[in-house]
Amino acid sequence: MSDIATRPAPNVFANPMVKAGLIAAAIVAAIAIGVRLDPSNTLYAIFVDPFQQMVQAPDLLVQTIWEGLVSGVLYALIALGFVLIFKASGVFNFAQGIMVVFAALTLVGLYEKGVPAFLAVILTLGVMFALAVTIERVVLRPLVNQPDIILFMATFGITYFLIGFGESLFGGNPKQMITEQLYLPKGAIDLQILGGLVSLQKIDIAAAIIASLMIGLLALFFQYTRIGRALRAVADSHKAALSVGISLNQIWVIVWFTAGIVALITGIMWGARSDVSFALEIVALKALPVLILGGFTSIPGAIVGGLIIGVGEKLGEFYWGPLIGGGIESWLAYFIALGFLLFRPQGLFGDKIIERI
Amino acid sequence: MLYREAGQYKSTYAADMAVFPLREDRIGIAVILGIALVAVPFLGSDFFIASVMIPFLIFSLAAIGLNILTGYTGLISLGTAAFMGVGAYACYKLTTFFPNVNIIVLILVSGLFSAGIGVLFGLPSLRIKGFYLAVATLAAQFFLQWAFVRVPWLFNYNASGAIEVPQRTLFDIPVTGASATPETRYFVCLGLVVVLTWFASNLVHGKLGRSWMAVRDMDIAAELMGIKLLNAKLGAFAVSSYFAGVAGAMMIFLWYGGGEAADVFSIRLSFNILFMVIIGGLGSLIGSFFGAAFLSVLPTALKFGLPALGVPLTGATAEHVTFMLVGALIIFFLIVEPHGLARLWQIGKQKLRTWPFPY
Amino acid sequence: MNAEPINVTGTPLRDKGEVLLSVENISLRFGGVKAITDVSFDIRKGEIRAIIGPNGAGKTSMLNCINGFYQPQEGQIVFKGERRAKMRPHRAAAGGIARTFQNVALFKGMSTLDNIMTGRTLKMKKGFFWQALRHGPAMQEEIEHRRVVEDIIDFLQIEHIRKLPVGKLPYGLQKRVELGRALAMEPELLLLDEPMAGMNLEEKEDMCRFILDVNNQFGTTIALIEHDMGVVMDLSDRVVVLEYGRKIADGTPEEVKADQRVIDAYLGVAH
Amino acid sequence: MKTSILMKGAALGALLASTAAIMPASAQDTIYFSNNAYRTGPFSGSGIPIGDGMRDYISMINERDGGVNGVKIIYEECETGYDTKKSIECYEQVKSKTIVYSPWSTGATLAAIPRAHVDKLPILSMAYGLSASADGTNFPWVFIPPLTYWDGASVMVKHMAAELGGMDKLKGKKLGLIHLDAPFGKEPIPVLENLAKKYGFELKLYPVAAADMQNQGSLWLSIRRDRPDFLYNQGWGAMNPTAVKEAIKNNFPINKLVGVWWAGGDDDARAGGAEAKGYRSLNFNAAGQNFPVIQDILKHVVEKGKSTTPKEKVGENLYNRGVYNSMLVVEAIRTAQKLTGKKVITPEDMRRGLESLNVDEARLKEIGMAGFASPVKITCADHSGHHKAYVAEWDGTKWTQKGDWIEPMKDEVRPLIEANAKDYVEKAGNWPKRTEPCEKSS
Repeated sequence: MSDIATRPAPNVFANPMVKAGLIAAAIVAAIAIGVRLDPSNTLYAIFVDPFQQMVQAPDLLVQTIWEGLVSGVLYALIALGFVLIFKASGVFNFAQGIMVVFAALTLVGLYEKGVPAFLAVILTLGVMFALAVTIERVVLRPLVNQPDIILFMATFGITYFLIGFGESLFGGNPKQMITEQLYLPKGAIDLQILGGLVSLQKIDIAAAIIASLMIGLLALFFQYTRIGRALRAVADSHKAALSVGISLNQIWVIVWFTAGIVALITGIMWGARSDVSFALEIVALKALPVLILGGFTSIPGAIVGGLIIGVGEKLGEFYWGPLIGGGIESWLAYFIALGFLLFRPQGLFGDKIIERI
Repeated sequence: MLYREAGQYKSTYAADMAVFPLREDRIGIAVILGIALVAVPFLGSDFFIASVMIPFLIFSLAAIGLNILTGYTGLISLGTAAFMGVGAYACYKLTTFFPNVNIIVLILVSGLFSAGIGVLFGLPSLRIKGFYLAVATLAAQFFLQWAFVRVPWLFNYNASGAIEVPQRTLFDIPVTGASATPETRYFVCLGLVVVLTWFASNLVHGKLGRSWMAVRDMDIAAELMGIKLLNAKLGAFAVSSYFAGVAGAMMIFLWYGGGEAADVFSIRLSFNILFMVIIGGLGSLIGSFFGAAFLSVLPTALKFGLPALGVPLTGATAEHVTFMLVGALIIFFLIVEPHGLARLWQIGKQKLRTWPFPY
Repeated sequence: MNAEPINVTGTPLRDKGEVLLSVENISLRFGGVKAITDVSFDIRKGEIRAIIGPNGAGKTSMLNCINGFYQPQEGQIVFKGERRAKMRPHRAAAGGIARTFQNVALFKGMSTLDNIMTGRTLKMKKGFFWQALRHGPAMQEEIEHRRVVEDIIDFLQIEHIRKLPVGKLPYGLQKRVELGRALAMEPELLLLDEPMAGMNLEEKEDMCRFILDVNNQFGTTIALIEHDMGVVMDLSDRVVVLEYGRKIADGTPEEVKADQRVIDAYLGVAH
Repeated sequence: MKTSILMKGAALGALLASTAAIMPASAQDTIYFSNNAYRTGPFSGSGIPIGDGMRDYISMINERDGGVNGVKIIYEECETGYDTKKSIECYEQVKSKTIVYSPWSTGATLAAIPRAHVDKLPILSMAYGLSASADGTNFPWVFIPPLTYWDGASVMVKHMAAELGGMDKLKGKKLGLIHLDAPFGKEPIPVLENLAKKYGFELKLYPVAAADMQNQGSLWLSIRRDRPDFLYNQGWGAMNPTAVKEAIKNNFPINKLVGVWWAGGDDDARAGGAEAKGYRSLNFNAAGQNFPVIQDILKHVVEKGKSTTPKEKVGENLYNRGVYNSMLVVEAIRTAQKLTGKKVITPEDMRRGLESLNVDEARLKEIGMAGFASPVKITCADHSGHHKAYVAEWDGTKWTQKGDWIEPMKDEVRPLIEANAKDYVEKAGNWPKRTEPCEKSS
């Protein structure tokens, strides 16, 4: 949980070791790079060339950052689902990724079975609500007051169940998202700027707008509704919430349902970008480094973390990836988060925690 | 009345400190070993040995490794598969460099490389804990997986991009390679698992094990007791990764017999081993075996056993059912007994101990 | 007394001359909050030294500074004539400082025996490979220390809970196990943080007796925090009084009891 | 632990023993063929149509002809979910029963190759698996018709040259290879590197990690930066539709993006919508229902309700590829029957049948596959044949043939195959020497 702890005094003995490790890792990376390149050019390739490229082709830089922001928004959406549940029930919901797939699959599956698109959306929301109720009844309620790791593991169980369940209902083959039927825009806006072409996909813009709207709505919901206040109370302390007469069970259903809605929106957006398939589940793991950056309980943290990870990994892959053969995107996000963690263990928006005994 | 401690007095501390202080337990272990050594190879079919027992043993070893880290020391890792991969690739390189050294020695040595890498990726554990650490170990998982594919030196520049397990013999009997019989491979696995489990049991019952558990239960107090967190945590990472590495080498050399290791040691495997540890019981060696049996044998049994029993299940449905069932069972076990199968076992033993006079 | 049975019948040692530990002008802050401000006092060999004060006076923080868990921003601590700059807790432990905690900090998943055995960690020297074998020297070492631990268990009269996991023991017994764990370290200085909190009268009496026995029989120097003034006055040789992170009095129980500032602090006179 | 393990072991032993007993014994008049299906998991998008095609063709043969020369084929699927561990399990389960092992994944093939040479079970890895196994001298038990990934890469280069107007036009051009960052994806690299050197074009690599199959944003930015003239996509699963979508998004001319045959699923192209029109993929089987063989499947199997395949899915590209795969199996059985004079053949016979497989134009016509595929001939030394492929183009609703069948550059590929086979055998140490005699007829 937030058992992440720092001491008021620096961890003097650990720090040099950590630093030694970092330096060792950096040396290993440098050697790996050096082998691939002419050694004399290594430094140039790392420290000069990428920046030259950025200056020479600013349109590509803008495009890269845009791509980063867009995938950042999508990571943030997945992370948002985690944060909502974590805040209110203290459960680290590993199943958020599969909930994204499951929601999107349900939507598309229903549509394929002949349900009109918007009715399918409503039905899918119904399914997500039913899922939230079921999870609360079957998983959370019997496990209340168990250690966090047990609840965490239970979400693994949910993940497995949903994979089997979703596949047996709708089949595991990739499906196309019904973007047109939902009146989501298609095509791109091409901007002739900076001596080149920057192309912004309308669907990506829509994703950004929808994400911001949703976050705004969530903020309003948390701030101004009775349930929202109750949710915040639960986030602060379960006992406190109980003592003022808030039903935990109700709250859990609501947050899991909210996370389900977030999952559906995420699923639609990701699905529109590629396809609806179980492979998305692995992309969802990228939300974890986002959480590290943003902290597990901070909604703004999830957003900012998502954007940092998105832009960071895209820039890294685009400008530095080719130096070591590319494909570094699969792990770069985790290293960004890890590096960050070593210097600010409580995340971007977390408070420093003083350990007491 | 068959199983009790009454009348068994321990006159020395050594006897009291034995891992199995009860005579019945010792007999039980001997019986299990007897079954494993005699009954399984002579009565089991090739399929049973090759596809049930060998995977079970290898997963047990990996689960013991992760249990040392997660169950005993309280550090969650999602990078087990990557550490297993390090072992497999190290073993492959070692067989290339030292073709004349006994393969079993090489398998055991390859764990050391994995231990080294484990310590490197364990360094963040000095600063971060809990889920944050779990995410940090994902960095190891994805980075190492990338490296397995990307560094052709690791797979000897094979055109297939995969480990191609060469034939190696022990006393002129092939142990690895295709002509090694399932029985031979099984005996080697069994030997390694028994010896390493014994080591693990010794470690967790000794000073190091106590330090690990102290760190797990209350790291601050442990530090004030004079336990060096650095040593305890990195030690746990090293030992855990060693076990994982040996299990990984065994997986490729004694079970898969080669293959696309980057695909074998994927994040899915890391999760699976974590499930084994949790289902089996955190902080219990015997639980690691239970967990491995549950999660590696159950799907196979469902897939091949149900049709045999006349339950009409097509391949795809069986697969879906397996997923749902495993998911549901994970939740079921967590609800019924959050401390895993090992605790159920203990409760059962406790009942047996007082049976038939519970009061 | 390394690895030898504890000297149960030893004569009381009360050599109160030598300073074992002195705290010099310690200040500790958490961010902007001052926990301790410019506190100095000393602890002499063989004495029982009490640290008292109202809630939030900085008593526990003081103990945390002494055994290196917190590092004060200012001031220094001299232990056995050695100035300790930037001490790590396990070094303090190695130097002979053991402690118990206000809210029991036992290793809940382990048995009483294993908990107390962890106190012997620093004294066990056999390396990794011997441990992995658990035969020969490692086993002998384990048995040696087991013997010491069994003596402590006898001393504290907790034989019956030897093999039980401590998480399920009643509070009073947990406190006793924790004392046992600290004793297993054979400390020169034992820090006790509210050893009697939450106990009933009988348990308190037992605990008092153990503390006195430890001090008498083993000659262990003890610093303790306690709220029960009766206990403090009975047990301690000297008392230090903290309030809002500052020292307001220091002396024998009688002197402290008569001190006007202490009376004010405890009766809550407005400042 | 004692009772539990014991009981588990006993129960399992009983289970597994009964498995063997209950399984329909390959009686006198049947041949058992088990196929590794992957109708579940992330790759089921291609696994389902392939499995359907394979199953339906065999059913058709059983229904229409009463089997092969009167011997019915029992077709069973072992579900793998495209997982290597499960594939190995399947191998162990079926090795004593099936006449040929059909692994259906690179990992499964690699793991099966050494085993099959000991168990003497032929492997039919149709245009996937280990390219080097096309060397029949070193791999007598593995068959990889009609062509290997290396052949595919050379066909791609030829196609590129044809589009540009001649091999000499390749000079100075840029070919990008988008590939799954796994051994399968990296297969074409050695051949493409050689050809790049030979013809003077530049090869750019764009690896896609398995975890990022649906997350190709930065990769396509690199493509925008490098501006390759052609792209070859050695992709798999969810990676393919994503690549098609990204190509459209990034204004990459879609007809310059050519997928390997596994990137030619109908769903892969459909993902791009109308703008995917023009997307290309290598192919070695025709798509569509306009072939007698497909009509027979419709008539004897699908329309009689003996298949779960929806009618409109019959004739999809990957479905037809499944049909093609089963055709190879059936024709090999037929050949083996002819060679041995036996009706019910053993895996050993099947190996001989595969090794003498010769499906020429005339035979293709007889089995209703004229124009469906190019003739296939396997010999003792050449277990692939390095047969022709063509470039298929997506016309917005279906795959159509674009241009002629292209012969792979066998002279480029073959030496590589032999060198790698030798390397494989040497590294394996004690690899069984081929003892199986070659057929005189082949």
